[in-house]
Amino acid sequence: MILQFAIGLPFAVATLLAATGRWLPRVAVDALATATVSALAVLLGVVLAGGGTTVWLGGWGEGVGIPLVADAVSTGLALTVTVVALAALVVSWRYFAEIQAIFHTLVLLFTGAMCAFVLTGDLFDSFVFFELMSVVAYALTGYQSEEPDTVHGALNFGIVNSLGAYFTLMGIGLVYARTGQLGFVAIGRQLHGDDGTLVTVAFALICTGFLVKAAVVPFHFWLADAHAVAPTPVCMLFSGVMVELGVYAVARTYLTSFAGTVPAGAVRISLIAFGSAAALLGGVMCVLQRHIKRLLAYSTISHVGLLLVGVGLLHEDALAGAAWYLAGHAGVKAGLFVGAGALLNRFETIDEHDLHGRGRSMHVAGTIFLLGGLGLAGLPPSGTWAGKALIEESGGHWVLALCVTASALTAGAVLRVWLRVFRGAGPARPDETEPPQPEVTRHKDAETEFTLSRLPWTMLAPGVLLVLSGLLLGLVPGGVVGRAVEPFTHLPGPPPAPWTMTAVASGALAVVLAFAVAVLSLRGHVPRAALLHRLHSGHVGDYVAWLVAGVTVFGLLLFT
Amino acid sequence: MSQLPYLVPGWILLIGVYGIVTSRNLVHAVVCLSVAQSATYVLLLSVGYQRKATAPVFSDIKPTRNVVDPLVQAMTLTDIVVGATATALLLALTVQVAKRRGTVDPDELRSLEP
Amino acid sequence: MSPRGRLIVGLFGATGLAVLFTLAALGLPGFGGTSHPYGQRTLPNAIARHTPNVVSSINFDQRAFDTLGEELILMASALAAVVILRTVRAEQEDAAGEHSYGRAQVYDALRLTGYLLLPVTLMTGVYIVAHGYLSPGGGFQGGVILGSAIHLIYLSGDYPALARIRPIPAFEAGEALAAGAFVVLALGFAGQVKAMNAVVGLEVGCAVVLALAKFFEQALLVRKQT
Amino acid sequence: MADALPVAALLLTAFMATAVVLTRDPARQAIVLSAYGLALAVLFVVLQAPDVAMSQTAIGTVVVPLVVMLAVHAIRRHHTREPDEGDER
Repeated sequence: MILQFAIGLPFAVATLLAATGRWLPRVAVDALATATVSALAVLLGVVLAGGGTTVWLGGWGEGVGIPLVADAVSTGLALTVTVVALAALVVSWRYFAEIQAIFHTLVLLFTGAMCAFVLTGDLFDSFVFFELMSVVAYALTGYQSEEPDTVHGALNFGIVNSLGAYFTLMGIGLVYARTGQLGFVAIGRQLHGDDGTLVTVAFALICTGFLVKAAVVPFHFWLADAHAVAPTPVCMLFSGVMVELGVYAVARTYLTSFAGTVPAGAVRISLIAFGSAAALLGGVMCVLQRHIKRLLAYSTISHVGLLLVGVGLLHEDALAGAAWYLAGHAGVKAGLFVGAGALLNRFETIDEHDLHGRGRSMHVAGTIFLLGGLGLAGLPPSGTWAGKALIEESGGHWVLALCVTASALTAGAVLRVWLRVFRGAGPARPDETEPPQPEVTRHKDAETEFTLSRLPWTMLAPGVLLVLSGLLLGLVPGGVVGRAVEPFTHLPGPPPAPWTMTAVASGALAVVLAFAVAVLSLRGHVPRAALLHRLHSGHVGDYVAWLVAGVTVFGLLLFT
Repeated sequence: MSQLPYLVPGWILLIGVYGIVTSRNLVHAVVCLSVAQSATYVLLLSVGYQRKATAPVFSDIKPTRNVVDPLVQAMTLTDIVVGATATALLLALTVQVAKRRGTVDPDELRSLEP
Repeated sequence: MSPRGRLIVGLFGATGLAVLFTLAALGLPGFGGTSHPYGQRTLPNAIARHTPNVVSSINFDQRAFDTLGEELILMASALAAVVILRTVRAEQEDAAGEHSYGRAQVYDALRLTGYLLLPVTLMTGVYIVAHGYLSPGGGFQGGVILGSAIHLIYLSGDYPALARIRPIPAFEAGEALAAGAFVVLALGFAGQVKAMNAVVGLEVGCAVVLALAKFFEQALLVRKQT
Repeated sequence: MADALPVAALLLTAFMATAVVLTRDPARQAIVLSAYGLALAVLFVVLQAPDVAMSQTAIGTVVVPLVVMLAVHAIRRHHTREPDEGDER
């Protein structure tokens, strides 16, 4: 019953806030929402400590009912979601002009939807909560609907994600036709040994929606558009956890339902290909940005690409590494968005060049950017470092090269922001001939109601805590992480400890290279990549064309 | 070939995608998205269809097993409501795009990439 | 990308998708076949729980959690419509100054039809909600009818009257409370098909009214002739 | 030829879907969309899904086309005015 209560809690409070928010004082809304998410975190913690459980909703047993599967992976992930949501709620205490408590209602629905999505053991049900998650995400992105870019970004996000979800549903229809089952486990049992073309196509279609959510190249175009315009607390949730859930869903779908059917070799090749493309393109685009939120968005694309590579290796240790990496990245990235939000609040702009040297007095935000940059690079003992160590070890040399490159590029860009904005390094106007600032980087209205004279601690402390937790996550004993992914892998023992010479060396190398990237790009040694900018055109027709092309490539890779 | 009816949802999905890719008006694009979605209804209900069987409602017939699959119908019902709400939400965003940008032609909307 | 480039990428994708889907379709069991294991398993459960409409039994009992997600999607998008289509400050001033909702010129016969159809339609909606467990229909279908019915008044050209009988806060509250009731029913007291139908009818009806209200507001806020 | 009726309804649906997509003017598209909704409802009745057909009739042929129509009206209203400030055009 505890699991039903946990799932129902955020939803029930959300409906209560929606019904009464118009009349409640703001402080009550904040308190209720924060208390609810904290309670959810405690409940999930209790479930996790109790070793997990599976409940069949409504008392219908196996066969017709829907199970909630609270195993170590799903509960751990739900707990991560809840922690980031809690931080986002605290950051938004002094943040917005609230409209009838709708923001808090939507955040609660979003949190609940993500938890339900990871916990459900039923394929159609995961589609339903995927859609709930998406619809709430579009609404949160378009929340400041008086901004032209905001509604445009939200619309692109909405069309591409919805189409992805419909592809997933087509795939579910095909699987249902073949097996007459909807439960992940039941489908897996039914499909075992069935190697028909139908199953492979269905797998590709189901994964399409999840890969769109995971913003893997070439399904990634919506992400930067949405992140650049969404309110900062929402970006924390998007980059910190929502996008990663796409990778989780791919892993769960494959490992519990299709592992006995679709050949592992083909899946390995396709996931690694998509993941590497995202890691590299995201890294390059990240360095090319000057809109800080967009820069962080591309770094998310890059890191989620690495995460997909970790899953795609289909190796026990790499999966444990992916789990480690996901948790570490969630802390670091959500923390970095808190720092970006502080800048946006203070200066009403998020353009790196406009902000040159203006952050000198903002010590806390500066620390967040420095530590966050080191976290993205994978400084030991960060969670990203430990995760990468395991992924590199099971992937071999070229995976190591990929990881170091992607980390160095994304971390370099973040460290460049730190140097330029908070240390005043580099020329004030790196390129005098450049065209005047486009409107897009300047928010006419800042996100907050008014620019606060001093930033309240609630807008910075969550960022510091998140970044620090990301930086220290590598100290968690490997056995815990190994147990966390047990449901997926049936590990014989705990994964190897990340503390090897190679791992420490590659972490150090990534940090050094990141500083090199930062200094070089600060001096203006950035290639003009007009073609890459043009590809990210903001044109929804382009995005959809790339989406179907991506499905075709996925199909081709799966059949080779 | 008794599988040919299943090609219809495939066609509907493709034509919807084609509509979005070539669309010159965001309202048109959103409607095409809802067409693409209707492919899922058609696929699900075709999958559950059974020859010479009746609707799965036992109010005026004797409970038999000779009915079409009720489960795909329940899924489609959910799907229809989900699709309609998504369409309404996206149209609301489109109205705002028109208001703020003065156009709904995707070709005229400036890239968000600075 | 140029329109041409877009079309080439799109056609590549579409061709691939067509091939993939055709290959998959050829592997499906034949159209109209008799093998529906999951569907067959739901039949005895529906009969045992006295819900002759098996589809209702699945939606509100056996797989009520799906419907829970769906109701929340409905609530989320009604809220989203309120947020996204809100009239911002500048527009509000505009509205107060020189905008008004006109009373349209409509033939008396049409107006009368609108008014007369309203009670009939409302009755139909309630009937469909109430008998959802028994016959085709239920909370969704009846709720949509209820929600759209009051817009028949618009057909009769009387937008001010429509705006009066449509107090938005009440519908917002009703919608949200119904969704809340559904959460409690679906997770705590499964199997109350009739109560769930009623709650869903209320929620869907309110959500339809809310969303349509916002769209009407955007479409009909006309500039007064000065 | 037991499937003649379902197949005919399916083909009608495919045809109408194509018509919706190829109608480029959104105001007219709303009307074609409503007709498509009706075609889907007919198909659902043929496929023995009265519950879904009712839902489709109410939502697909009435509510969604109405919302499309209202959106088109709202957009036209803005087209007659200057776009809001802040836009470069």
